[in-house]
Amino acid sequence: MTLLWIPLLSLLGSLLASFTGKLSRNQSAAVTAIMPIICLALVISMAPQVLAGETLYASLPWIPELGVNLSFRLDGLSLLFCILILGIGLLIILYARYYLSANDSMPKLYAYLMLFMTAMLGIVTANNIIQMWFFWELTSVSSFLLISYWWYNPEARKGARMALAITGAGGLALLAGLVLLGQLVGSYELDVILQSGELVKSSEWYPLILVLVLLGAFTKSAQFPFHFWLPHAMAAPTPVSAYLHSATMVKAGIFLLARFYPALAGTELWFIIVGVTGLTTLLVGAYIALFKHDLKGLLAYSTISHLGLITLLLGLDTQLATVAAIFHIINHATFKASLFMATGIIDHETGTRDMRKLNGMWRYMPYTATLAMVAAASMAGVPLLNGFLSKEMFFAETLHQQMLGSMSWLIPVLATVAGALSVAYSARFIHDVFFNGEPKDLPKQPHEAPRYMRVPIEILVTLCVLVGLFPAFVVDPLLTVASHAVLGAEAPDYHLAIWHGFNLPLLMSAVAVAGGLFIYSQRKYLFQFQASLPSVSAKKAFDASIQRVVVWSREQILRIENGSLQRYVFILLLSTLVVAGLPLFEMHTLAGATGLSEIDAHNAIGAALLMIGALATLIWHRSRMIALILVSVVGLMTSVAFTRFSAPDLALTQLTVEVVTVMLLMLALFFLPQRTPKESSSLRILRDLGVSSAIGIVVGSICYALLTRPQESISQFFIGNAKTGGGGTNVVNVILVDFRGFDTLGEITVLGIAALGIYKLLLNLPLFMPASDSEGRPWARERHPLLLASISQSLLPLAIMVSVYIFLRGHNLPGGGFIAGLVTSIAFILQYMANGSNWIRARMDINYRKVIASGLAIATLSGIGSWLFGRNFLTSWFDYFDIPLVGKTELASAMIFDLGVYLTVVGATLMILASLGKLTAETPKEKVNL
Amino acid sequence: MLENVLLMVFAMIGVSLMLNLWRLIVGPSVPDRILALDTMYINTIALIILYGIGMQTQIYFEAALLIAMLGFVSTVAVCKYLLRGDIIE
Amino acid sequence: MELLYASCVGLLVACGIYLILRARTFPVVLGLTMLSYAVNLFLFSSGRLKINQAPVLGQSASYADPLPQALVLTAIVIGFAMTAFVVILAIRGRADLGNDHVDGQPRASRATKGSK
Amino acid sequence: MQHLITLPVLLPLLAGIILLLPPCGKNLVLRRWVATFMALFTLVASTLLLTTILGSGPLVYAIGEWQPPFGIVLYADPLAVALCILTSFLSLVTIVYASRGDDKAGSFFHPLAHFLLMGVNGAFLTGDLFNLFVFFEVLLIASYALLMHKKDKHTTKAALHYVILNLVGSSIFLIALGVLYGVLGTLNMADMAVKVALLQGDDIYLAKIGGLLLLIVFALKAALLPLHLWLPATYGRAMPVIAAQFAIMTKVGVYAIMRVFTMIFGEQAGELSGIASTWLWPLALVTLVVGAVGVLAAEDLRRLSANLVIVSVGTLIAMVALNNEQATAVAIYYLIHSTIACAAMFLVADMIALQRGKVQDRLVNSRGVAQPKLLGFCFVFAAIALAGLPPLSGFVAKLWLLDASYGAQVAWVFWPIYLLASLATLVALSRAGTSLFWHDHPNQDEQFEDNVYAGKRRTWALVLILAVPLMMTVFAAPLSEMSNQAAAALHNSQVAIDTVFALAKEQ
Amino acid sequence: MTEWLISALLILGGLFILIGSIGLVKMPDFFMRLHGPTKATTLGMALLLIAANVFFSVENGVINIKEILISIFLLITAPITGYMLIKSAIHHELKAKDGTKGMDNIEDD
Amino acid sequence: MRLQARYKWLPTPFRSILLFAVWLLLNNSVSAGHLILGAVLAIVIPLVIAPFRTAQPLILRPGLATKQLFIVLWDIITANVEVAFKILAPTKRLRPGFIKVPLDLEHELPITMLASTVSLTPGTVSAEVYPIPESLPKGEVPTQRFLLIHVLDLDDEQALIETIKRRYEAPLKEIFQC
Ligand code: NA
Ligand code: NA
Repeated sequence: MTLLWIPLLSLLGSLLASFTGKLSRNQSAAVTAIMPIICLALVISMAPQVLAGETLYASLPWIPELGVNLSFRLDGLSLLFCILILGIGLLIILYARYYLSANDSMPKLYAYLMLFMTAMLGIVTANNIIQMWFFWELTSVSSFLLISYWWYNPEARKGARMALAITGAGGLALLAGLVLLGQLVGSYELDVILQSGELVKSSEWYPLILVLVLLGAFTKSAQFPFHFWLPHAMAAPTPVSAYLHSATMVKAGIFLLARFYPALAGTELWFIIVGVTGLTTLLVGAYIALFKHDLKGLLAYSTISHLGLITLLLGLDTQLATVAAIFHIINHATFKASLFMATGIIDHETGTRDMRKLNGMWRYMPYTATLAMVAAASMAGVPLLNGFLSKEMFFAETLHQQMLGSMSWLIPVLATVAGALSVAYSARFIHDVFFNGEPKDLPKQPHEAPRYMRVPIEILVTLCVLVGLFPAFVVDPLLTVASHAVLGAEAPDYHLAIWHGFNLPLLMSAVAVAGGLFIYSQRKYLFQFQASLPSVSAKKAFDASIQRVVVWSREQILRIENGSLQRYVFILLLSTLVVAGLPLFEMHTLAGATGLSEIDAHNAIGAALLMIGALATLIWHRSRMIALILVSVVGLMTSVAFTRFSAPDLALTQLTVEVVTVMLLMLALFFLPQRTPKESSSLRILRDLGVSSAIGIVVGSICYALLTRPQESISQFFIGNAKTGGGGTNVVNVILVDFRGFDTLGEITVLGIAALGIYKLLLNLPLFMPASDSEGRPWARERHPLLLASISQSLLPLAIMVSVYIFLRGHNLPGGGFIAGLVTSIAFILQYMANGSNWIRARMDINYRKVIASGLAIATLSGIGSWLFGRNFLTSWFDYFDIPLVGKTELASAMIFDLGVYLTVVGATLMILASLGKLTAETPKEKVNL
Repeated sequence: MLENVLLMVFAMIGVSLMLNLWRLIVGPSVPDRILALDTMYINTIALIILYGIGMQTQIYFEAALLIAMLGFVSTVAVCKYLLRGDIIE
Repeated sequence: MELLYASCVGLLVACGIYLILRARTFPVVLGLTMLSYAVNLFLFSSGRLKINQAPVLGQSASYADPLPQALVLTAIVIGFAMTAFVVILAIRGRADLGNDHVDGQPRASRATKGSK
Repeated sequence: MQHLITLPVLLPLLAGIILLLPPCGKNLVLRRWVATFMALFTLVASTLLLTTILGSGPLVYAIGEWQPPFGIVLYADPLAVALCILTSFLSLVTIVYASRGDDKAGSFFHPLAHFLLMGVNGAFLTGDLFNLFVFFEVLLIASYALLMHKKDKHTTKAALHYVILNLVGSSIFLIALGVLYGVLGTLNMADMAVKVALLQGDDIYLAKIGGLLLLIVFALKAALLPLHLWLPATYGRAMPVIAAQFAIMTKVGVYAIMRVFTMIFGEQAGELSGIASTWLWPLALVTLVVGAVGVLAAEDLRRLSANLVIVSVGTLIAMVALNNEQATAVAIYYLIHSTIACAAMFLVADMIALQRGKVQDRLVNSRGVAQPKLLGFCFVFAAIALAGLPPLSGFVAKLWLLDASYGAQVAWVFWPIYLLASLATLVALSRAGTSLFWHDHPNQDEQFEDNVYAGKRRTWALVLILAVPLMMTVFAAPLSEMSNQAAAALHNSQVAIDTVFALAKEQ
Repeated sequence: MTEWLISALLILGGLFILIGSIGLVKMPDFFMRLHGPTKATTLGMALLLIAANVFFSVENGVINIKEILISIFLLITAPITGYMLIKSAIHHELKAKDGTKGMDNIEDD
Repeated sequence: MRLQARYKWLPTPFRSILLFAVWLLLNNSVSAGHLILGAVLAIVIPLVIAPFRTAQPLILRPGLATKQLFIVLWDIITANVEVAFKILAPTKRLRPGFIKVPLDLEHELPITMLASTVSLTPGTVSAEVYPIPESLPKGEVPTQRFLLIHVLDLDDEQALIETIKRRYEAPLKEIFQC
């Protein structure tokens, strides 16, 4: 289980680093280094077993439902990468200590760096592909943070965003590929997948899986045509670039190719895609690198090119090529990291990375120059250095394949060309920076870097040399196990040596070196030629395309969400029409089994009034007052319909609600224009008429279909139990306060909330108050007509009496708390109208909020009360008592509930009207209780 | 006999309601329409009472009572609106 | 009778919806009110039409389905609360937006504003 | 304990009442504490309820002891209760957050927040279709009032649209109820499930109309295309702390779709089984696309978050449309994740807007925020969760989504759309983050007013809500197991029917 | 006998209501239209309600005069309705029939 | 004239009696229970809403009030028959007009009762009470009030004024002792 500690400790390291803000820079670096050192020690402690051919495992269950576990493995490939990640990581920590200026936050960089390290360690040690993806995406996130470390630099922001977008997109493709792969194989465990190569490759899904996985790998390792994010990621601090673009981030893609080699490689498709991509990247990268004036730009494209080389190697159809690929991974990591760090020093000490300004640095920093030159020579593939070895293996392997059929000879030729270009840009790196005359306008006076800043480079360059000189001794064991891990047991025999005799690869090397030097010597013409080409800025193109997408999106969204309610409602109605209308056509007959009953005069008159009223409202709707009066007719007829069809309670409710609603509408109309302007085009009117009549027909048809059908319902239960179980004879009321009292509780809550909401809406509302009516007539002066004021006083007790009557009888006869509440409210509204709100307020200082809350409280507590008797919420209780003189009287808990309803209704209705009244009251400043 | 009488009276009320509606729609002034509506309220009470007699039930009495009360209130409200605009000052 | 009833419901729905599709708050509110009449009548009809069978025990031999009546009652109350809110919201809209268009500004003025 | 199931509804109701009465009515400090603790109690009660039913199976509670199908029952299965927990938690967080001062922007914030909670929890727990309507209205009216908490003309316009659309929606709901009751003669959902299977002849089509009308209503609430148009403005314009509460409301629509179309129109429904799927699938995909386009188009962080809500709805509905247990299980996990993440983003957006002054949360380069570390961390956390990147719950959800949809015939269109939408989210969020937090002038010393700082309460709220995505990754195993259990309970409508009617037999 | 009484009351009541409504339609100006509904209709209603009282008293075997409440109510409110209506008509300066006397009695409101 | 009732718990005795009667009417019952409940309500309700009452003269001559009630009822019937014929007859013959009746009454309730009576009886509708308070300087109390009446068929203006004052206003003065 030691294995588990590696990512965990690294993660801890990230946390640890983030807390070093108060420490000195040295301490901060030292504390940060603790965890990687421990990790490295752990890795090394496990290395002997791995080198002996074992694979170590550790696993914790995580989401077993999904087949996702925290599952780790350490095989040769993982070991190799762990060492690279941790080793170079430690050097970077040291280097960054000196690189960062006093203004830059150390803990932040270290924390991000360690987070990134965790992610990388996670990828390379994962034994579950989902877990691998988990860490894969974590590298995207943490590299985003690292690249944007200097966030106030727009280049850094854009570079980070671009990197995240490209690698993020690749990550999504990869996820799709991995899930497909996992589903195909039946497991997300790497072991299983690696052993199912045949199954995978023979599956019809294989091409898709391959393409998706490769998209992930290629975006991450900056393969053409996804390479363009990498140079822009150079806006990061150099330690970050050194780490991300030598040994880690970009190598993650390569690692992925190597990791899935047993499962995915070996097919023609693999070789075509991987090989051609690698080759293209190799050439394109090397070519562009030559023209970069920015040192880091040169290194960036060189990185792209070398990654292309490794990819091409992995794509070549020989096992030795794969070995070479792994070897080059190591070599590239070492020389590229040192070159980046050297560049960092130059940048740090001179203030620029522009090779047109940098000249003759040899004199100012000979030590750094030496180190850089050795590393650059390794990059160019100069013998005795590690770069030479792997490059020669590469040349050799290009000769042994038939990837392009009859055109296969092109590969070694192009490889040589790429080699030459690589020599050329390496030569430029050396000559143009360290020699080539005197520096021009350097921002700083150059001098040698601090001692310890050079140490990491020294170590790496030493490694370059050691590997170059004693490959078999230094890297052979590691390379062997790593190759085993990639190729399986049948890894080929090879031996690493400096000298293989005079052979074709050596010739290619020689040609490359000579050609490279020649190219460099003729650079003037090349630069001129390049300058004459139209320049394509990847960043601009990327930004522009993103911008184009955003602009397009905005256009589309504006087109869809045009802010027109009429459209929104129309869409809603149209959807309704479609879903409700289509099944109607499927019906055989609309009418059901019950026959029609005849139309009597009563119904005919009612219907005629209702329909004429409705149509008249429609026709006169632009004269709002008239429309309002006409709507009252419709409302009145609706309640008549309820009386007609045996629903007295409904009729009462409809009537009372109708009056209050009309009054509210009138209150509203006071603040609104009196006429609706004619705005709709006749086409719009036709459209609206069409859709509304269509819906009307559909709803009417459904209604007709229902009415003509026999019905079986649960209602017999209510009729049967209303008296015996609910203690009342008005079944509707018993349903409301008992059988379905819960609905009623919700309903009065709605009413209460509405009142609160309306209060909110009207608070401090600046209102436009017309001084005259729509025809310009000034308002009548008399506020409170004498007769009305007088009669309304007499009516008040009468109305209260009626509401008491309606309340008390509700349980047994039509009526109840709600209607009673509205009658009471209307009685008070009449007082408001007759005498004004100030008059009322002076006489009744009731806080309506409290009335509402008390009503709700009474209703709720009457329900909760049944808990005391061990019964369910809202269980009703009633009994009959013999009261002297009065006789047998029924008392029911439902009455208490109904009282709650009554109070809520009164409170809510009066709160609404009082809020409105308050708007225009003469003394608005006065504090009002509501 | 009562049945026929009811039908007859019923016809009268029906005609009245139609006349009310006619005045309501034709106007010409808003007070005219309000007057028509108010009359309509009252005629509706008649309709409901007749219905009650016809069905021999008093269960709709409260509906009639409320129409009487509420019709008054809403007529007053509309008049107040015409006079002052603001019905609750 | 059923056909007549259904026609009334259909007509109310149509009128209500037509008004809801208007551009000013007041007709929309009127439309909503009318639509809620229609919907209440519709919901009520799910218990079928019974004459003189009010579900009050002891008043007749058989009873209309009381459940839809209770449901409609609840719906009426809720509809009232909602209408009240939307009416006040319409006032608020006029005060905040300066006009009573449902979108806060009439189409014509929006066009001129867009061209600026 | 017998009444535990009522508490997620009754506690917020009581809280709302208490908060309106003395002594809370006039004492803001007291109101804050009471509101916070009542939300906490609701959360605890819901959690207890979940542990109970995970052990004993779904619970039924007959309100008023009227046996089903006659009375109203509360039905608690793992899905419903998990969502109650989610809602209560969200309320708790927003109440704590708002207690820093947002609650003073208008009246009645705390009671309304609790009424909203009551409505949502009621909608989750009820086993009765009409009662569902009632709770929908409770939550809607509370949301209307909350939406207008802060006075601003854009909010008013958004509210007008939102309210009017929903009023039409409520009418459609009632028509649907009328049709279903007219055909089935019952309102209890379990009983409806039984009756639906027995329908014959043309009645089937009537029931179908009823079902599809319900679908329209729920789709409107869920903001499924083309009925989503109200959402961006509404959520984008509401006060963010309220938008955060609203994050659950679209999910109520999704929940209702899940409940109704797997229970009533579930597998037992014969000809009517799965009537929604044919509509849901394409609409879900279009929703996903339009949501993603909206995410890219957003010009401020709140709009962006609002569009993320749409994306999440599209994703959820796609899972619902797959109509199998595994997909439902993902939907449940994803629902919780996306609600929390979107809500968190609204809160972060609020803080950013507050601290950036005039430009608010518009995605332009401007001055920095007062607390870059805190807000930056919160933003990154929320963004990672929303973009579905490790190590937060979005990653688990994304994986599981792909896993669950693998093998479905429609995966070949769902996968690319879903992944592209994820990419759009990622790109948009990274653009948003870089323009909100990073600007060209790092060392400007700016003066910030004291009240823009997060303070203890807001920080606590942010920490609380942002801990969830992390916890959901760490405890992905038990959560996925719970989701599976919940999905199984939802899909096995026979169990629900039996549970409900076992109660009838007892009495 | 009672049936005759009821029938007579009903027909008379109906007639008055009808006449009231005819007045509403027939009269030439608003002020004159007002007379029909405020008077004839009120009386018609009273007659109808008395008919109902008689009917239900006979029907139920107990004296029943609750319908008279409606009548009382109408008697109280009808004058106020008329007053409010005529006030608003004056406010709206509705034209009275040509030759209406005493127009100068009307003051500004 | 008296504005305050004798007992504080019964501020408006006549109104309480009316309420009591209304209760019995509503319930159509004279059972003990309803008598008690009605009595309680008839006392409690006026007490509860007492704040909404502005002081008005009380009825001090109940006998006369009853007599007057029947007179008015009779007038209503005759008036209605009369109006019915006028409606059915050709409208051209009608001679409408407005008249202004100077009032001796001062308090609102009696004025209201007079106006109501006038509205319910022969061809007249009360239109307005002049002067309106808003037309007077602030705080001033009107000395002389007028009742504006619309007459459907005006024959002799003075005679009509005379009839109204004699037949309706005088008894009201007597009843309220004002
Ligand atoms: Na140079
Ligand atoms: Na007012």
